[in-house]
Amino acid sequence: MHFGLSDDEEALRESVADFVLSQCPLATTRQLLDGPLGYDPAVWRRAGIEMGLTALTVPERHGGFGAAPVAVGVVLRELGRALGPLPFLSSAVLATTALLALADDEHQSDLLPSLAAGERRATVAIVDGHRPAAAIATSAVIGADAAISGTKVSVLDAEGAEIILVIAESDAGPVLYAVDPTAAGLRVDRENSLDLTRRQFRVTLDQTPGRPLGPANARGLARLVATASTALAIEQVGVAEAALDMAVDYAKLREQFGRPIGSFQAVKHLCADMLLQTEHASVAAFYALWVAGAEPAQLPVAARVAKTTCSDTAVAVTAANIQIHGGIGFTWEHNAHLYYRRAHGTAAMFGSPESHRSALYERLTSAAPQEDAWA
Amino acid sequence: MHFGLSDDEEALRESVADFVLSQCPLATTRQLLDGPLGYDPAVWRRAGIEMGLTALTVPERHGGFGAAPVAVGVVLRELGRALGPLPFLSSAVLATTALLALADDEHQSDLLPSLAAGERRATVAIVDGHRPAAAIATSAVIGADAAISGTKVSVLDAEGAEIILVIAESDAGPVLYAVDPTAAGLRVDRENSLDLTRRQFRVTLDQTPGRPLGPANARGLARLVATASTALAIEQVGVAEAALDMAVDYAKLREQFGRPIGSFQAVKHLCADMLLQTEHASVAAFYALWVAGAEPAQLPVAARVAKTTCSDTAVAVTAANIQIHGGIGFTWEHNAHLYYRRAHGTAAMFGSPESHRSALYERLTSAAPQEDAWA
Amino acid sequence: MDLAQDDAQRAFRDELRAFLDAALGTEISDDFEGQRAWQRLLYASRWVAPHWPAQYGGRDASIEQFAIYIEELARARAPQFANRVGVQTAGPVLLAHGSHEQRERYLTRIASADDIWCQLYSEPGAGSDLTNLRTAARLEGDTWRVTGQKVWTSYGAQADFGLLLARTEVGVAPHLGISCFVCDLRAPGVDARPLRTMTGESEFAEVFLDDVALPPDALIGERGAGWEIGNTGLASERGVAFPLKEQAALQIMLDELLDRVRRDEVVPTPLQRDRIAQDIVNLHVLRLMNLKTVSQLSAGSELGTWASLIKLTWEQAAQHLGDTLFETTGPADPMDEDGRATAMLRYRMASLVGGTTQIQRNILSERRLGLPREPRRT
Amino acid sequence: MDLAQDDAQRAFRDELRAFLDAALGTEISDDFEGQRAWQRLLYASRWVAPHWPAQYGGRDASIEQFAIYIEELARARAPQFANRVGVQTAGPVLLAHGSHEQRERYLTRIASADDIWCQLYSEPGAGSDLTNLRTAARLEGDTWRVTGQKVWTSYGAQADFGLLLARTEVGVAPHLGISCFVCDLRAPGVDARPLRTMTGESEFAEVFLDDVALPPDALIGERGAGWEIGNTGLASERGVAFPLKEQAALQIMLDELLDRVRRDEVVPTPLQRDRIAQDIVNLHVLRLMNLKTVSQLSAGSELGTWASLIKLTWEQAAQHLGDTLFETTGPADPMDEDGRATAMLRYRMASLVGGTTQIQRNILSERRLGLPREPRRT
Repeated sequence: MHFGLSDDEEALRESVADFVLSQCPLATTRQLLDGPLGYDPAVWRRAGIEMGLTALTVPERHGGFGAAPVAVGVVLRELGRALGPLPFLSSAVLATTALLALADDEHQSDLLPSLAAGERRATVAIVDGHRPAAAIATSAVIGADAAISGTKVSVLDAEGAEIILVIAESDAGPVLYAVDPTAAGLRVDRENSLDLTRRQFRVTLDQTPGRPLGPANARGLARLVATASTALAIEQVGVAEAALDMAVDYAKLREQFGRPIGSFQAVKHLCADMLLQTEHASVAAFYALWVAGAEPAQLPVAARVAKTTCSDTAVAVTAANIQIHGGIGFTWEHNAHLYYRRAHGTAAMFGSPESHRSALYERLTSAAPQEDAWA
Repeated sequence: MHFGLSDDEEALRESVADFVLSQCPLATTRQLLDGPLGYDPAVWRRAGIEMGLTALTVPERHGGFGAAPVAVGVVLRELGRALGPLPFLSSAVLATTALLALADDEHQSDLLPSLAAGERRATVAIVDGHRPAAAIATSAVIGADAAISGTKVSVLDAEGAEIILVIAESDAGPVLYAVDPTAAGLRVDRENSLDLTRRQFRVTLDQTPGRPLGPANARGLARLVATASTALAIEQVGVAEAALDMAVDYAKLREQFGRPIGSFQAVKHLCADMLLQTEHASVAAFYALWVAGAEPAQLPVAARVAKTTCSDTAVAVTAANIQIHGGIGFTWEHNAHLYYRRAHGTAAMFGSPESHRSALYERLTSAAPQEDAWA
Repeated sequence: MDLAQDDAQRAFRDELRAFLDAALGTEISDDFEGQRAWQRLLYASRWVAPHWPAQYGGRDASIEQFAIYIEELARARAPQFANRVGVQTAGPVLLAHGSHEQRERYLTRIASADDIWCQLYSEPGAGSDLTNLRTAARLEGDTWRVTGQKVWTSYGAQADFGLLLARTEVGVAPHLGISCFVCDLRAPGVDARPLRTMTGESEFAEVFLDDVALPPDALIGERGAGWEIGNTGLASERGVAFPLKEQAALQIMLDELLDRVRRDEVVPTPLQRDRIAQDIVNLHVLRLMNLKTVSQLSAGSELGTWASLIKLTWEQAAQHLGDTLFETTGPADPMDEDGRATAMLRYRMASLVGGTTQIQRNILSERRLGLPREPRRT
Repeated sequence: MDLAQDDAQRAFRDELRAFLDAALGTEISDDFEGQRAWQRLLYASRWVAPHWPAQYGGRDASIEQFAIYIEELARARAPQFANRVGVQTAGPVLLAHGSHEQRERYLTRIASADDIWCQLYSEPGAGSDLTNLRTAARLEGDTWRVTGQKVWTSYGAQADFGLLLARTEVGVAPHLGISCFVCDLRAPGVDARPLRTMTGESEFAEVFLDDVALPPDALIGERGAGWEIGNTGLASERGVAFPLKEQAALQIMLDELLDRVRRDEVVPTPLQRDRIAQDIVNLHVLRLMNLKTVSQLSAGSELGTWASLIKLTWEQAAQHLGDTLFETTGPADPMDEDGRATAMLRYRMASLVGGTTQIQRNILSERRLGLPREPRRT
């Protein structure tokens, strides 16, 4: 029994941390904020070639490494810690999981090897632009080349993606489609989102052709959203850890009233609470990652606990970090707000803390054991 | 414009405080905890004769002083501060208001003078023992001497009361009845309640005769519950103020690690927060009292704001007082828990904080201006 | 307890409302020149600084009337006026401590927006601890030479004058070595650079002072008394004008949200409904706290530590509402996100400006509750 | 990461479950004698202290097995056993620091409940600051004479022996002047009085020591090393056994509430539903934190400051759940009120016992995050 990283996992963590530190430090990320993509495609290519990040999540039978969820989480945590702007979450985690959970075998064999090799990059378009958020309003006329119409929002890294995986409602129920970004009737508009270091897009489809890959059944969707929630949770752990480190370092250095502010109990105890919350986030996220690989039956509860805990933690800890920095932490030039923005951005994705708690409550108070209905 | 006590109100406060300090100190109240009534009827008589407390709320036309709500609040606050176990709230405030709001003139003229003179003591039985709490499950066969059946809970000071005012559902809608505690089919059982210094009772009626006093219409009930909420709110202010004072006094005296614990920021800042909450409670309660007399149209919102603010404050401040006292605050012999128990007890009466907030939300987001439906 | 309004207050409010109805009928641009034009319009009817003496363009208004004034301007959604720092901070300092010449020279031009003022207090190393000021003014002959760096200066880029705190004395207790000056921002050596905050807006400046020369009559009041002098206007601005204005501004934001709920444009979750109700409660309480401020001042009391209670009441209410606004409209409305997110981001600052949460709690526990100070450093 | 259970753990759990199923089939009274009878039943099958060496009635169990043991006893709703302080606190101290004679004389009788032990550490003036101990032991010839007052002593009224911390040295740093003793509670001069807590229960005692004579072999370990010795068992009890037991106890309380909701006996409001969900989350996290404790000990690490994280995790979860239980059933169920209210009241103590919230935050910020200590008093 070992609750923590194995030697292999720790080695992976160190190499990813080194890569991120040298290849996408925050100073560089800031320069990319006004660029076309928000990240450097050359760095993403190197992440694939040197680090194998594009292949990490793809099973060996499709040319990848088939890494366990914990290893994937190790990467996400380091990216979160550095706010590394790579499309790892969107392509290697979300799109890859969508294909594994929903696409038929032939389409998996067709698409996954190119993702693993880093030849193509994908993203997923799930959330519809109209309420209620749970319903799929995007519709498709079924057929070999379906015509899809609708609006998807909060699509990560859509600009420059080679494949957009779209979930749309057809006569036969929801279906996963592969859409070419250059296809007729498709528009990609950048959203004015809170999170500056990860771009979100609105994808509008108007009679856009798409290739059906498989039925988006409830079980597959649940797997996709549980995986996404867990991935975001461990990323939030990295975000919170970075904010805690920043706050503690500053509290040791900054002097007011003739002593370091970190010697005042008000600051010390705030830091202690940030630490406590961060530890809670860490155990919740790592547990969810572990059960995702080892005891999938536990995942629905573990993923929801992880997402609500890590979201609350990330928002609270990044806000406290601003407070401890005082005025300087409120400036544009300081990185504190980038972490706060990321925390809020991820808290709202794939279910708010309240919605996850509500689902936990329903699950644990319903008379009969139920399939978890992922919102 | 003066937001605070006038000279007259301050003089009243001082005389009530002196009376309570000398006539019902907490050491004496503790001795009464196992007594038959929980309070000393002789002190209550003196409170009527010397202080005029029994007559305070009764209009002059019925032999009372017709004091303004702020003056009544001044008394309640001092009683809350000392946990003075007098039936002022139950008889002089709740029962008197019930008669003024719901009883026909002739019954007011019949009953109120004896309450004012302290010849008789009354209480009100409102809350039914079965859910939903809002519905009146106690029923009555209508007539000059109705037969009332049902169970009322959380009835204050019922033991020893000479009149129990019962709200029961009749064919003609809800009606206020005067019931004699010695009447047939009536039982009074003490509840095992959290609050030790104010007793609550379960009143069971089985075909019990009662005298109908008037229709318990929505407007009159709203006035009764708004008055009750405001009364509890200002009492909670006194409770919170006392707990704050205890905490600050102890923090100045108690030494750990070679210095008063009140010199540690963790304790100082907790006390500062207690102070802030107590001030909020104070302005909210006094404003509700003032509008009750001067601008009754503002009362529905002001009373709910006061009750939710003061309940949250009283619970938080009395809990923090225990924390600051450490181990000693957790003992039976220390008074800290008596305040904490009172705070919780009053928070639950006449609507929880959540229920008041919910009603505020409904009121302020409904399309049309509405009568406030008091739960 | 008596919260009733008297006839003088009602008349004051009626006159102001009539003025605002007429004045706000025409479009006013939202930039600095629009703010200046708006101030001139107010000035023409003596509505810039009603609490000032009539001789400098005011109305000798009572504190109750001043509260009505702030409330009505905010309710009418009147724009900021260009010289609010001059009116709210420099004005009171000059009225209380300025020489006759200084009052005559500056006050009317402050009210009329002919001169724009800013405040040069905060420094990078002196945030919570203002006694740690490093900006120094050295007397050379009869000229003060000032060098240092100031931050968080509103209107720093537009101002003609700054109310400056600088260290002039050595060998005394830190807060006794500070003097207060009028600093001409057009003087050589002054460099104001925009300071961008985390919301993306540049509402502040950093002001660099490099050997700036000030004449002898730039000094306000006594040498070494700057700490007290500089705080003259601050207490009133922070404790009265600002929270009154914010009370109205927050109420407008909340009312807009309630309107959107009523129109079903926002469908809050159960938890969000309770949050919104708490916002209703918070703003009600903030209003009452402000009312008690006015009552105390009206009775001739100093605000003292009451201002710390006001500050904490405001920051809690503002941050809670900012978060509510962000949460209730959520990411499903991305095109609308910027506006909502900005309020949430902006109010992160509420617990930092005007004395942090921690500083206010220190003040309350030590000066209001009488708890012991922390032991000094050994 | 590897949280899988191995075969040895599964076998251990299966054997224990079988034992508990059989042993708990018969009624066990809830009083002290019932607790003693229950302990003897456990002892007979070597289930009192499985982590102890076999020679003293244990099973040399691993830390993972010990965790399973605590969890299973709680899940089976097994009663407390009478000598839990002896097993959990005195045992580890004697195993680590006792002489051969002390171990032989006391350990087996602790396990068998022939001797009942209590812990004599806390004093009225030494709550958070145990170095402030006043109880003094003075050597007269070869007899220690002890005078002082101890509080918060569980089983103080029933105990035969107490593990005592008393000051024996003067002129040294406060924590170096303390020694650890076996105190015979039947000795003249010992007076244990029940201490009633705010819940109304008398689960503790105050123990007055008036010139109590202790023989030379009452001293455990070296003179002046009592501070370290006394903490031997404490860390394990507070950091491991207690939170594991509480995790299971809280889970049982939560599961009962969820059952009542399922049966519509409790109909929570929207806010209460979210509270309950947070309780679900909190207990899940407490379980994982405990799991990480076991993992660290299993790898041979000391717990150190991790114990403070565990303490805070537990107290937050316990107080939150206690409040939930009180709120969700509410005053409309008065006959049921006492039980619910008791949990809420009892867990007020969670933030006070075993190091207050404030003490834990100090430990974490200074020893885990490396923030500076506060300046010493001048």
